Amino acid sequence: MIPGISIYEILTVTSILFFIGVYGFITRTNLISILISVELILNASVVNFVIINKYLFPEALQGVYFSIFIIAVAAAETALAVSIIINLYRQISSVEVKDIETMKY
Amino acid sequence: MNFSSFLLMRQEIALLVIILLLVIAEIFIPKKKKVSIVHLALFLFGIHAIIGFFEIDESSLFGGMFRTNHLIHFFKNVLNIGVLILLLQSADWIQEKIVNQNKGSEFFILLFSSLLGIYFMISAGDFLMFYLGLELSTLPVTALAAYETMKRISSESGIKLILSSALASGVSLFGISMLYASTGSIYFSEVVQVLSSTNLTLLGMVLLFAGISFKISLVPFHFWTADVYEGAPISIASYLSVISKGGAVFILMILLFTVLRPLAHIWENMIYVIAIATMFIGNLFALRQQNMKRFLAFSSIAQAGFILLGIMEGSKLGTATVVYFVLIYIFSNLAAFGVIQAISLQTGKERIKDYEGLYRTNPNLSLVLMLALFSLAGIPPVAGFFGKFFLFTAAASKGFYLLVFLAVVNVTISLYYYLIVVRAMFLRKGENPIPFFRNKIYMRIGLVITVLGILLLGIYSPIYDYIYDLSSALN
Amino acid sequence: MDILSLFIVLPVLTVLVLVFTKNLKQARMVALAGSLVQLGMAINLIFAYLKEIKTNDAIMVFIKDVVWFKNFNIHYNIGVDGISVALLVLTAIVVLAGVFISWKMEDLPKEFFISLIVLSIGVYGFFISIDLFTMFVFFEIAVIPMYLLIGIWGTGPREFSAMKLTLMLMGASAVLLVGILGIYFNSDSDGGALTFNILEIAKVNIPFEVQRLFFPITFIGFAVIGALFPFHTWSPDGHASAPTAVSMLHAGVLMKLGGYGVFRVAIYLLPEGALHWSWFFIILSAFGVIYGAFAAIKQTDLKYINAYSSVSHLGLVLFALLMLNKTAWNGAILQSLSHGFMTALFFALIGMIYGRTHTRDVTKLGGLLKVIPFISAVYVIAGLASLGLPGFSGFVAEMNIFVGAFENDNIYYRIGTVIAVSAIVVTAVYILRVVGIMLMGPVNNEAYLNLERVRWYEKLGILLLLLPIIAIGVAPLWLSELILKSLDPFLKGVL
Amino acid sequence: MNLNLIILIPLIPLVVFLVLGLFYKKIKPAISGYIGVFGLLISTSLAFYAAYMYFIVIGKTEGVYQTIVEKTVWMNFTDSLRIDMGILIDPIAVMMLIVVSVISLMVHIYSRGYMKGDLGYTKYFAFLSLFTFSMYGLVLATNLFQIYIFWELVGVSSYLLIGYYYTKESAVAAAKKAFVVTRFADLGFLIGILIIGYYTGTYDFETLNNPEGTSILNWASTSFMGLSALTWALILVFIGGAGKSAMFPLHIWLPDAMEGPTPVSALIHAATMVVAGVYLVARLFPMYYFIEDGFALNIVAFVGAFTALFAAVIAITQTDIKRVLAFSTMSQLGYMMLALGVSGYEGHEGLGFMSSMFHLFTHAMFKALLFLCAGSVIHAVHSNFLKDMGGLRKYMPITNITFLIAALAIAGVPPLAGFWSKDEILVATFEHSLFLYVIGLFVAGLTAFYIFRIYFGIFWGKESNYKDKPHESPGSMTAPLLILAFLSIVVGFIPFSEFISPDKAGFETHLNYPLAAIAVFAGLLGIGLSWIFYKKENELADKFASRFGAFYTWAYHKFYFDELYLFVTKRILFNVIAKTAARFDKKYVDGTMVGIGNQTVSTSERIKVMQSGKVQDYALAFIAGAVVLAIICIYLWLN
Repeated sequence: MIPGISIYEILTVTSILFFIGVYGFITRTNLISILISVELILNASVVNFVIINKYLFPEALQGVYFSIFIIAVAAAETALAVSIIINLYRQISSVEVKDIETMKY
Repeated sequence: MNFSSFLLMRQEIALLVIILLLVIAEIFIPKKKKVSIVHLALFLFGIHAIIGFFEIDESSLFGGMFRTNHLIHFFKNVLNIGVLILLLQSADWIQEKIVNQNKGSEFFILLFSSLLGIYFMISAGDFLMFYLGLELSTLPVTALAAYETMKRISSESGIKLILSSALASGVSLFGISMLYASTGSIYFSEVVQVLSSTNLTLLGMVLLFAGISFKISLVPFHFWTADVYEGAPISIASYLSVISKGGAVFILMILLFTVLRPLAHIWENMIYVIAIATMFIGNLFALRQQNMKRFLAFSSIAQAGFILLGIMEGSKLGTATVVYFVLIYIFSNLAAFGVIQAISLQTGKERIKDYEGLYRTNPNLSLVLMLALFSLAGIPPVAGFFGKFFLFTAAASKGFYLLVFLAVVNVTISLYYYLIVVRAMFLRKGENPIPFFRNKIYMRIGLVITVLGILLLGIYSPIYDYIYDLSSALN
Repeated sequence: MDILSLFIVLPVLTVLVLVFTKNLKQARMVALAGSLVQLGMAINLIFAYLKEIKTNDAIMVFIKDVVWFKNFNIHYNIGVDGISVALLVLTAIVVLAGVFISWKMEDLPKEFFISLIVLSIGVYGFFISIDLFTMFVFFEIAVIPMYLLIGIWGTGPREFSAMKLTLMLMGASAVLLVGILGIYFNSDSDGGALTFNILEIAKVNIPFEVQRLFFPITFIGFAVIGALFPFHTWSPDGHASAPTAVSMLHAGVLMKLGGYGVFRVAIYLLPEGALHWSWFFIILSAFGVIYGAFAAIKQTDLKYINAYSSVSHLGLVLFALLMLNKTAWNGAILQSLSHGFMTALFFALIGMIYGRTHTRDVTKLGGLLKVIPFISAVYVIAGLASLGLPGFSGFVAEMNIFVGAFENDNIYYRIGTVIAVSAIVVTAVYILRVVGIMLMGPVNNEAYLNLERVRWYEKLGILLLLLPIIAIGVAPLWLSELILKSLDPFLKGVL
Repeated sequence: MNLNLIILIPLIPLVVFLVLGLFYKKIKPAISGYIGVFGLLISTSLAFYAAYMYFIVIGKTEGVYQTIVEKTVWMNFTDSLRIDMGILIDPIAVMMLIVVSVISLMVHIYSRGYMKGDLGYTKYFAFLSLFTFSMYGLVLATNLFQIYIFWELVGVSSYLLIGYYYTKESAVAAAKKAFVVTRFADLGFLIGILIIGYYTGTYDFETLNNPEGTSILNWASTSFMGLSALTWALILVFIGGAGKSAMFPLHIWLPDAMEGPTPVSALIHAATMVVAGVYLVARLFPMYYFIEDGFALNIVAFVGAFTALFAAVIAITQTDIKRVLAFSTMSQLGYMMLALGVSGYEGHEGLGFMSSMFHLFTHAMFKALLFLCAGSVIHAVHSNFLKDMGGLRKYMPITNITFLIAALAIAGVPPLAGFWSKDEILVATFEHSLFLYVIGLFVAGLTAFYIFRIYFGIFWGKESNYKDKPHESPGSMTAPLLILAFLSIVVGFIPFSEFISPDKAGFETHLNYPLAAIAVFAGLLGIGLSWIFYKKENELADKFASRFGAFYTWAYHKFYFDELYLFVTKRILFNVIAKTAARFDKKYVDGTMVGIGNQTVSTSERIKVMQSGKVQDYALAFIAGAVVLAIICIYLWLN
């Protein structure tokens, strides 16, 4: 509970965060940047869980430990993604998203 | 807590043990004998699959986070069989191409981890377990998709898969947080009691649905499918299209039928739209594919659209028909992928054009592929027909005749492209047909099992009756 | 094993044996043996049936009912009445003749005979089914081998034709599926359980609104395979590309599934829907009758002529079925049989001519009567039978249809009837045109002078088909009585 | 009377046909001829036995000849409507039996000589037997459907025999034309039968023709466009008869039918099959007479009269002798129809009916004779055309004499057969309508003129340059000629009205001397004119023809009816309708079906850009899809 700040404001922030993430995912040209955008999306959810737990249902800690798990999984995900990106970089010396369009239609 | 209740998790624990054993084996088996890890993995998993058929009690663990019942258990067994067939079919590939890169045991470990994730996902009793299972089932597969590290398209497909799946899981998490906000719980059993239709829950439902749809590759969340199937190793494409999709269908059904039941009148319409879009888009894209894997990717999208018809029914009949269809679909699609795998392994050819004249050089393989395609197309007397007919029956039982009509239109379209492959194999002589070759024993066993499944699952009715009896579990 | 299940089991066994054959000689012997036994069983069935109905006045006899999918109340339920017995005999004869005609099938013989016999399994099963689901299963089993049969062993644009034929027929069966489901889910209208059993559903009073909706769907679903205008276009291309035996089986037997299905399912189960819609489909089918005949006049490919002639003749079947009285129905069934024999005979002859001259273009042929007299003479006879000459089966059937059609005193019916009757003149025109150009006249190509005379197996195939045509034509009474007896149950709904 | 023997009459030719047809390769030609003749000899004897028994031994009961019927069910349509097969014996049937038997026997004998050496000798006799069987069946039919069945069968025998020389294009075309035209007429017949069946509930002649029967009493119960339904039916039935009997305007097939072997023309296209139409109307005469006061009968009369005139005019101009005879046949058939059309029912009023049948009988004799003579001539000179003949009387004395007898008979010169029957027709017509009588009389004159035109042209006049000398035909051909000539002289003296009348009671007839004299005068006038024109080679005929100019040309071209029909069939039916149907089918119906397929494929091609390969596009679609779904759901929830 942060005094003076209602849940709506925080939820608005997380929603904005979410959409910034989505926007970044769609517009960035670098794979790493896209990965960062994904993190934004995940973090929006993390904050959501914590805030909802804290503001609305403080009697149990479901949201909080959910968010911990999300952080852990997100880390694994990032690690995996980066390793694949590195593998790609070895082959084509590029991490641009426009270079991974060989398969289409 | 009674430790015997951990027996409810017998399947998961057994799989975990197998994974650990493989890790140990990887350490202790000398480099020259790494091939034997394939046999070991197959052996262990074979035992696991057989043991799986012993009954398990219906109950839940960890305060409801994990639960199991006969239907879920049965479904895990179905997945086991699917994975077993898949392993049999990929054994040769692993022996020839993977083991010498010293990546043999990882393949099994990752694959089994993913399967473990699916186990947890379908056994989930709350959103956390569901989420963890979902991620556990996806992440190893992304690694596997990029497994052929020397191939550019393999890496590409890995990236596409992991980025898309990260987005999907992010979106569904956001949805779950909304459901959590409106219900105050992440336990399915509690959520369903307080769930009512509000803006927030509806939005949550849609986002959650989008996340799962991604795995089932429903339109418009399907775009990754074709690219990833094309780039990934065939066994992984196969895994994605049958096991991963099957598990996701099952959890979608659980979520819709149990957790989101109060919103049934809303999601019914949503599924209606998605089903139509999925069938049409899947079929229309499949029409002009040249690459067998891409072709099967779109075909599997269309099949997912048909599955939604069963889900529309929304109760016991729907559950039974969907599970039955998935069972048949696993066999049919695995047969198709198996043949592609065999041919690709021998000749490296994956295009439909390369299959011209196949019947005259390799009659058995082409017959298997034909049966598989007929089963996918839904032509009697092979199993696919029964699966589809029952799905349509389920939809018609609720009066969705128009939907059924559109579905049968799509069946006709799909028949066209399945027949294109049959045409290549049987009707054309081909200038440069694939020469005759003999498959190794594992591949042959794998194909024979699928053929038996395709032929018997439909005609032998007790299987459906058994599934139907189990299906009340979801309601 | 009951007498009817043998019709399924025996071909399946034949197929299994065929799988192990090594060459053409073995394959055709096995196929011949199998189809001979089938014919024997079919003939035996006639006598068994005649004996049975003396003591048993059920609608269908020799019923064998085994639960298949109990949750859907799907049964493997088979039985026969006079109509199906007659059609079974037709099938057995045409299949046997088809085996004879394919005696020299050099390319992939084993696969050819397997496909042929699988097709016949579908047809047999369809005719003996009482359960809608089983019927539908067999229906599709009968259709799908066509793709391979035409595609692999066909001529001309075989791939295209095979694809078109399969897609249109499967599309129709897909539509049919909706109809069947619609019937199934309304089979509890009287408070009973849902059922696929035709005899049970017939007892149920399905609400009129439902009948009105599902009759056209079911009707069209079946009628496409019966070459209903304007869904007939798969047939000319398909027939033209198909190998001889397949054309025979397809036009002779498979297209009959349409009429039979319309009768057994659409009209029997949805009689009020039939009454409501009959005027529309009567006009459509009557138009198809005359249209097919006219379209046949200008064709030059023999198979196209015959295909359009089939459109015309089978249009008459649908037309008669919609007349909703016993006489016309009797005529429709007789026409199905008669057309089955006749058109199979035609295709057999066309195949022989094509095999010898390597052309099916009538304008390129001439004077064949002089060089291959037996084949040509039978062609003339078949032609005369086809244009409805007394003494042949076609006449009997057509007269029943026309008399039956005249029983209805309604302006739509009358218009349709007069149109349909007029086709007998147009039929004469196109048949005599072919006879005149192709068989008569001087021999117009020296190469034709040394054409091979008819071989024994071809002769057997021809006679097998010709004899029933004459037998029915000369003494129709026993057959029409056999059929008439089975028509009463159908009448209940439409009165 | 033993009916089993009567049944044998048609069955014997059938057996002969089957034997010859099935074993045509094994039987030697000479033997097949004997089989045919022998079979028919038995049938003929049985026919005479039947006549003797029926008219003499059994005779009248209660003043009328009873109708004897023996039948068995062939097929059931409804509870009341069915097709029976059987035999019906009444005066006209017996008379027809005699006609068919005698002519057929003569033709069989004649053909043994005429067809000698032909490759298809056995086949020919098989077809002849088939025809004879069908004709017997038609004559003895007990109901409308049976008559229709045999009607079709005689049609097909005719087709087969016209097309007998199947390697000749013209023969093939003629056969096809004959079949299709009569088939078209049969369409009317069939619809007529269907209407009668529907409104009366029976096809049986006995029931239909019964003057007190329900069908005749209740004819007015239904009407359609101002006429009763049964009248329409009778008109349609008459169309069928008109087709077979080559009435205008369905006559065009008969001249072409002369492509067949000449004996066939004699048998089928002169004496027996072509009178089937007349026989049909006679068979249904009570219906025609009683229903709607004989409205349909008037049509019969006028069509008959017109055809008689029309054909006679054309006959004058033709140069092919067989065609002249063909048109002459048409003309005489018109006569018979005319007579039927003007007939009454009871007693002496039935004179028209009687005379029609009488003329049918006598005409069969002398027209068959004419054809056989023509055949004999053609056999000798190998040509059908007048220009290739002339002066043959020296070479072929028997043929000459017999032809002359026949010509005199048809011209109506007493006391030959034709005089008696024609005179009765004219009397009947005179009593009915003066207008028709005048036409009839004029035609009588024309008949005499054209028949003597060819007589003189063949046997007198200037000799052509014969390659090899013509010679008299062999005995197998001349014997039938002599027999028929004898018959042509004597049959006129049979007291026909005693035996045949509409009410079957019979009546007395007396020669009406003034009318007979006028008729004979007309005939003699015709003969005289042709004597002047054609006896010796002279310019008169040509001058006369050029005087008529256009009309002559018209008549020579048969008033362009062939061309008209060709236009309608070839241009309109084939080229317009059939071609349109075929093209419509290919382009639109099939086009639609194929178009649906192609459209699907091209749609697939068009939407492929969606799968762009860009992972970010996929994400955009993902999010957009979710948003759209959310909007749909919320929209649904709000409603």
